[in-house]
Amino acid sequence: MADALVWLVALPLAGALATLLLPRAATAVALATGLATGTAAAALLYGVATQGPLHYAIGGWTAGLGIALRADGLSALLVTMTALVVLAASVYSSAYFGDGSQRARFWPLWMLLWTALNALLLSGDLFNLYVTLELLGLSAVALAALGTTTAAVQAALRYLLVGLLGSMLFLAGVSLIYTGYGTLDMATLAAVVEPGPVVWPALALMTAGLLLKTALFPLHFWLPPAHASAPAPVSAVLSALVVKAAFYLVLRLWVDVFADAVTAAAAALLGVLGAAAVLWGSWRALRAARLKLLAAYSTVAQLGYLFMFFPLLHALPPGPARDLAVGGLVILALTHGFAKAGLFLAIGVIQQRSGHDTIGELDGTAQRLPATTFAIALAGVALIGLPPSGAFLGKWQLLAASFATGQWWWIVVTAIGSLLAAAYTFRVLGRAFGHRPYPNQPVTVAREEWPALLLGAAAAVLLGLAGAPVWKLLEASA
Amino acid sequence: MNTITLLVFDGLLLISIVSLAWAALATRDARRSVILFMAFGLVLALAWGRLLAPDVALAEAAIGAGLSGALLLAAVSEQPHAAGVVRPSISQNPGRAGTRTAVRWAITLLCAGLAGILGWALLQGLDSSARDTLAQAVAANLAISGVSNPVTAVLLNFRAYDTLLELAVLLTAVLGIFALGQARPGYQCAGPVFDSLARWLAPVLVLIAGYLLWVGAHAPGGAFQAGATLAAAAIVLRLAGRSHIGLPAGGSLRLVTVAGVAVFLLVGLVLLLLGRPFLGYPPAWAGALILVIETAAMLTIATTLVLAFLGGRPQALWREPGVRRDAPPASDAPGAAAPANESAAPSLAAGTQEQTRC
Amino acid sequence: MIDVLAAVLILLGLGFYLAGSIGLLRLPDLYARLHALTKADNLGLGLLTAGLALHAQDLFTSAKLLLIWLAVLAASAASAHLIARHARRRETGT
Amino acid sequence: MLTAQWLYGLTGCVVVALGLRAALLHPSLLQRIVAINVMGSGVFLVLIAVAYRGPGVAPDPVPHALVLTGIVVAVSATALALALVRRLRAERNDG
Repeated sequence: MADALVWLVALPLAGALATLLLPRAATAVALATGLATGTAAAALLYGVATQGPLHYAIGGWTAGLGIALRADGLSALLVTMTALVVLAASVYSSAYFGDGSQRARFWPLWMLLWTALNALLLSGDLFNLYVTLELLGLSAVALAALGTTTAAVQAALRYLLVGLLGSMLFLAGVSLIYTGYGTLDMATLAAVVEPGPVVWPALALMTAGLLLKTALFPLHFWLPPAHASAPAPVSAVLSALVVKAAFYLVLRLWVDVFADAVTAAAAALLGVLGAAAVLWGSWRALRAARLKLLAAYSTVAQLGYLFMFFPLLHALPPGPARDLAVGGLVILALTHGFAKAGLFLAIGVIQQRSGHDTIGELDGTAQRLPATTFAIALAGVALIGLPPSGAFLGKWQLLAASFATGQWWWIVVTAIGSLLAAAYTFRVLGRAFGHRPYPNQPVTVAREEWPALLLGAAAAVLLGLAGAPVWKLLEASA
Repeated sequence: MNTITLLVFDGLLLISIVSLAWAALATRDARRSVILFMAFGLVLALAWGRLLAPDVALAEAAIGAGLSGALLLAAVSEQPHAAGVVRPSISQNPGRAGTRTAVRWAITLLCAGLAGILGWALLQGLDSSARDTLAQAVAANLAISGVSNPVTAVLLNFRAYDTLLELAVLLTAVLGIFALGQARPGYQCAGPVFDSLARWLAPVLVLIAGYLLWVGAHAPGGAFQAGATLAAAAIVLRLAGRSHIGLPAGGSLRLVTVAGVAVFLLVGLVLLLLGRPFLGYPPAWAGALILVIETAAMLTIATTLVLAFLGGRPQALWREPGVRRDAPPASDAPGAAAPANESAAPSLAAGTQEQTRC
Repeated sequence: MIDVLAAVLILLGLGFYLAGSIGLLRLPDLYARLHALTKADNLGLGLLTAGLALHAQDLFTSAKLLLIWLAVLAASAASAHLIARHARRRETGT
Repeated sequence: MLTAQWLYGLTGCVVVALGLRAALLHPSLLQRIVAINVMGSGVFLVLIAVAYRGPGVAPDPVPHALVLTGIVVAVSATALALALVRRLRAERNDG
């Protein structure tokens, strides 16, 4: 079962090479490899559920010398979400890209992005994380630059420069860790590391690099233009998966590897930045003129919720309350992934069919594109955190943990954030249901609307009603 | 006596490194900055030699100073002579000059603080004795790694997965460059002196590349340095105005671009199917497998670095399916990336669209 | 004996390098500076590699050292020519 | 701890700071790319200084391999950044 770890990286990489060698059959090859990788992700999830954390030493060398791939509950769930979101977006892309040469350039980069995501989520070695972060950054920038407008190229260039700065800071932190402990393997580090003059600066540098890449509040300026000007399936994956991979790394470093080097003040700082991101992101989303900008700022806000969990997790002693909070964090991350991907795909349909995505002129969209508007509504439910959605469970645990630790201010921020989220969602839906003088026939684009609908439904209903296995899986692999 | 002279040499070397770095970054003129950066790269290669890292010195000279320098010079030569494309820096650019100097001071202090923290943590870290564990592990396993050069052993055996992903990074960069537009126009035919130099230098560079690849198993060298030298041969030919610089055309160009990652992945997966761990070469076969992978990696690294130097899709060599003139459908719907017509700025020599035979 | 000869050669080479560097700083225009660089430094490098070749353990290393000198000779001659021609063209405006 | 180690290590830290400052402040795009390369070289200087074990002793090969990988990653990132700058300039010229 541990072989699934290798196949999850090797298959998309092989897919990238195959789509590059056979440009005419790129779509078919990409979808086939995607299905294979999806089954590998399912096998991994099953393996972690039954046997607990999986471990694979590449080349057979011991962890310190060689590189180890590891998967516990958290990374298995994120790998599965990545597989589902990328598969849905791949089906969407097969209809979205018009002509052959654009499609031939898209698929290899798309599979390389998937390789980078899986390699990052499964890696157990710090320098290997640097290489995967670079692979993720470069493929994301190359995909974002597929947009034909000047704004897309300018946003992609700024995204690349910020990404390179983030990677360099991360590498500086890794070199300090190697100076102090002589090993790069995260498992051995977790046992050896103790708070001290080497770990704090190293963790601060690595975190600064990762916060740049995950666009937490003060460092989020590059995200809205990059995500708003990229093609729709690329924006979906950028918002739902790429920024979340960087968040996953911060979580892995702070909660798992360097857990006892983390101070309450540092965790509180992340919480405050998260709270600021929630308020600022939601406010800018409310005032956004275009749907894509709204979705991009909503990403900045939703990531803020995830960072608000850090002070709570630091305050909660290990026990059932903490496991519930960790489960809440994971399910909130998963729900945002599905919902944001569905939202961006739906916005792509609107943009392609009506030539623009300005919110002001959305009148009659509900009549013309009923399924797409329904998908946006489902995604909205999940972004707000209304009951049937997974986000409701996540925010509930956030509130419960705030009560348990007595840090009440996170409750206020969550309430305001959810209110603002409701405001910007209903603003869009209200405009979409506005009547036009002469209603035109509804248009359905099956291959583009089904993925958006399924992702929205997964976020709004499936994760809410069938959320229990997430907690069980996290405990099984704790 | 010996340590004093060594200290003086170290001092001079470090002063020149810092001053070159500062000079390269302080000038307003982009051309001067790039040339100073290349000098910085070469002096840094000296520093690697002094710190007994010959492999890294070769790579720094060939790739860090050489190819990065060539890429930057090609980019600078296309730029209108004004001081670079002036854009607000990454941090929001406040309007009035007062706040702008305040921001400059704040960032300078922030960087100085970062240097202080980094240096202080480094000194603390250097005290700890735990640093030799990996070096001893490498020495212990060197015998079964298939090569005797420890750096090549780490790169292509112990941490082969890193090198596989790194070749994927190189491939991603080239695919990104291809998605952005056409290659630059070729250069004008070189005069007799440079043409004869290129005619003589290219074969020698190819020979050196083969030598570096072979020697990498037991002495400093290896696929990266060899690939960079091979790329240097092709770039010299291109600068001499040749239109055919050794790149294959059509399907075989795609094959060579993909060869490095493909062979690496193939070897890894075949071993996996034979029951061994992924990329776990059997000791008896390790040397041969590493040589096969390094040869493919050399070809791929050379091809990708040359394609990166071209700056875009070589129209004649890289054929893509789809409509010849890509008609852009609805607005933001990603019509084909309008092939960027050649920028008006003259390159080194005003290259005509179709290269004259020289 | 060999060491003394090698030391003398290396010192001579350094002398020419010094002359080249001073020439680079002091000489008025581009063409004169090119002379200083290509002539003095190449001769300095030749003497330096000859001195080092005497120190080298085996013939193969000294052969490689001399190869380095020949390569630098060719490269600096060609690049000096290119720089001079480029400067000339910019002056006379052709 | 050898003198060469902390000498070259601290220089690496200074070069990282220089690179970061120019990467954040420099108006010209091209020189910001040069700045990021310089910052990377500074980090590599720290890594190789840590690997140094003294004049006659064989150094630790692992940081050497890491820096080799880092150099190739840096050149590919620089190539993509320069292609983006070139495309941006082409769009601006006829934009």
